Amino acid sequence: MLHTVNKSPFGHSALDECISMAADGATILLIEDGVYAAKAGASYEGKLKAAMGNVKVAALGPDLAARGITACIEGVTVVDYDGFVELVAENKMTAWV
Amino acid sequence: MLHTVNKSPFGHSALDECISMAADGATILLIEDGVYAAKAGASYEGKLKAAMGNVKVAALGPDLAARGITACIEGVTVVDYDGFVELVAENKMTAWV
Amino acid sequence: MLLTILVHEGPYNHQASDTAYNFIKAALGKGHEINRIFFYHDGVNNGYNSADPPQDDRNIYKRWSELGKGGIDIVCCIAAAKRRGLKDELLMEGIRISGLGQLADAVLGSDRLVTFG
Amino acid sequence: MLLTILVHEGPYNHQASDTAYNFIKAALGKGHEINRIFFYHDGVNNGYNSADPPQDDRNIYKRWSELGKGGIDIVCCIAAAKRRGLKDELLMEGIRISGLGQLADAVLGSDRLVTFG
Amino acid sequence: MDDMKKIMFLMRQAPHGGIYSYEGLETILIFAAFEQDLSMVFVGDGVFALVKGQDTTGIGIKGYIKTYGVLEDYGVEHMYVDKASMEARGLTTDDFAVPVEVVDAATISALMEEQHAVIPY
Amino acid sequence: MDDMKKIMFLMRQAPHGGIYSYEGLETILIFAAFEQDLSMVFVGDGVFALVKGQDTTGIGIKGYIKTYGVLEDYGVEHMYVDKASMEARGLTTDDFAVPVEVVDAATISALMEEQHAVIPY
Repeated sequence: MLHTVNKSPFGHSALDECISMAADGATILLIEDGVYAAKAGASYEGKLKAAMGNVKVAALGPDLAARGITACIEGVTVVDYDGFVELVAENKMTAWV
Repeated sequence: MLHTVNKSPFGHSALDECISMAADGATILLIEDGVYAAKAGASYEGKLKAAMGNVKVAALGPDLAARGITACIEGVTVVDYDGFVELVAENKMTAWV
Repeated sequence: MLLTILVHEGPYNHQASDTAYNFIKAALGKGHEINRIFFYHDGVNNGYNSADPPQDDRNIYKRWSELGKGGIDIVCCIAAAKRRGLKDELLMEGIRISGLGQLADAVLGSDRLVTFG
Repeated sequence: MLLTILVHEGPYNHQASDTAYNFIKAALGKGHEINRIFFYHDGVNNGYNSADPPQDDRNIYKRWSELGKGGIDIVCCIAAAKRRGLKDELLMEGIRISGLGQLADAVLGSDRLVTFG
Repeated sequence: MDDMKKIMFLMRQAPHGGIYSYEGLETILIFAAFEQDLSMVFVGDGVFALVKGQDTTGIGIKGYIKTYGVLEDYGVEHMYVDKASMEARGLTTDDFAVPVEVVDAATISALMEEQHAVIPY
Repeated sequence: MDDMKKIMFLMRQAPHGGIYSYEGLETILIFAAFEQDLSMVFVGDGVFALVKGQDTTGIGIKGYIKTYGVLEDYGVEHMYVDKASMEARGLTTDDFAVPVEVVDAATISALMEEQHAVIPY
């Protein structure tokens, strides 16, 4: 399963809820304001790293660039819209909008 | 100062941010989905009670009723729209929308 | 007391329009005056005359229109309106489109700004 | 692969419309097919022909219209549209209004539902 | 039926503050006509939608808590509530207007993996 | 001037995901013409609006980070950043595109009490 999260983890509970429901081996793709969760050195880093013990985490590159995020947490894969499409081709999707 | 919060404290950071910025003696009025913070027995109760050491907390009665909230945390004042108007007449207002 | 009301969200989609309306009715009932109601962001969607909400529910557009026809100045922000598709021909009676200066002017000339969003 | 796209938020106000569009362009580029684009909730606001967004920014309405004229079926939910003020006369070319059955039908007949909101 | 598809509605919004939870119900009633295997999962603030005794008279908005009661007749086979979400909000099944199945996150997680589509509201 | 009023813009939204932060800027530029005592306070995700190096080309949206640079010329006297919000997001003043005053919540709280109006975006 591919999960997308488009809300900031500092302002919204969407990513917390997604992480609690994502099966082992699932992929969480951070898009729009969701990419703030991938920012290195912020207070969500511990939670995201803990989640990455069970799930894969990707972040949409154009959304990272738009927000000036240059350093991602280690282990986060950066994808573009083509990569987003590939993830959808490989998985069913749940959007935590 | 009167602060209004209309977002659920379980899903959004608005009330946390409001509490951190509300001056001693200020009033926080919970409206719309914000009234869930006033619900007795939920996980936000400790945080709200701690805040009530410094600020007054009120909740809009019609919004409580609409959400089936029958038991509020002790010390929360329930007001109607007239009470909301009175609070605005007595204070400048900041909305944490 | 002279109040300016600012609404940041669209009707039905968000409760802000309902709360603002209920607040305004109570404020008028207590003898306060509304300097201006200003719709910004998705709030401009409150101005459409083309909506057809369910008959068994409240009609938010008509409620605003009646307040406007009753003499309260109701303004949709022109920049927000243009982006979202609202224009003069689509406006409920009693509501007008104008610039953000109308918000600044109202806020500065009122005792209170009351924001819903 | 056959995709249904569901958009839950209005244009400009929220990035969902932009992300959905960028995703669709990439999907088409990779040879996938779009079964239907369905606008629900505030997503129906993507259908207005009456908007006039700033000249120096992208025109979200035109982008959808071009996809629609190019053969992709784009539907605004009628219940959501009536509540919000969108009607047939206000629709961009290439976009139509219809019922939620069109969403159900599309979801059941597609390999993937991709939701933006 | 062999061609029945599993569709899950993921209900995450509280009622009345926004219309998403109500419009979500409209969708489910329409999907019901297509005779598929439908389930609803209430997660996060979504669990508040089920609370009994909601009286919307004072806010002037039409309530819709009664609609949940007819969903079973419309073929919604399961209404799951996330245990952690329910407990964090100080709720028990006695607080709900309709019977629900309280399950843990791992169960919901497994159910999600079986779906043809998950539609969030 | 005796009749100058204090207006505070409370910036709480991140950029690009929603338009509120951008439309908030439009308001401030208009208020500037009224020659009042204007300040902006960045709280919560609002601090992200100030991050330098934002490149919106890839998402196809017009960026506006440069607008913050002209606000001082428009008479915005103070741009305050909440220290706790900044630190929780792993940011320092070096990350911002414009000079700001980093203050604690108590300072913002006291400033709020002095305002004629607080406008949230």
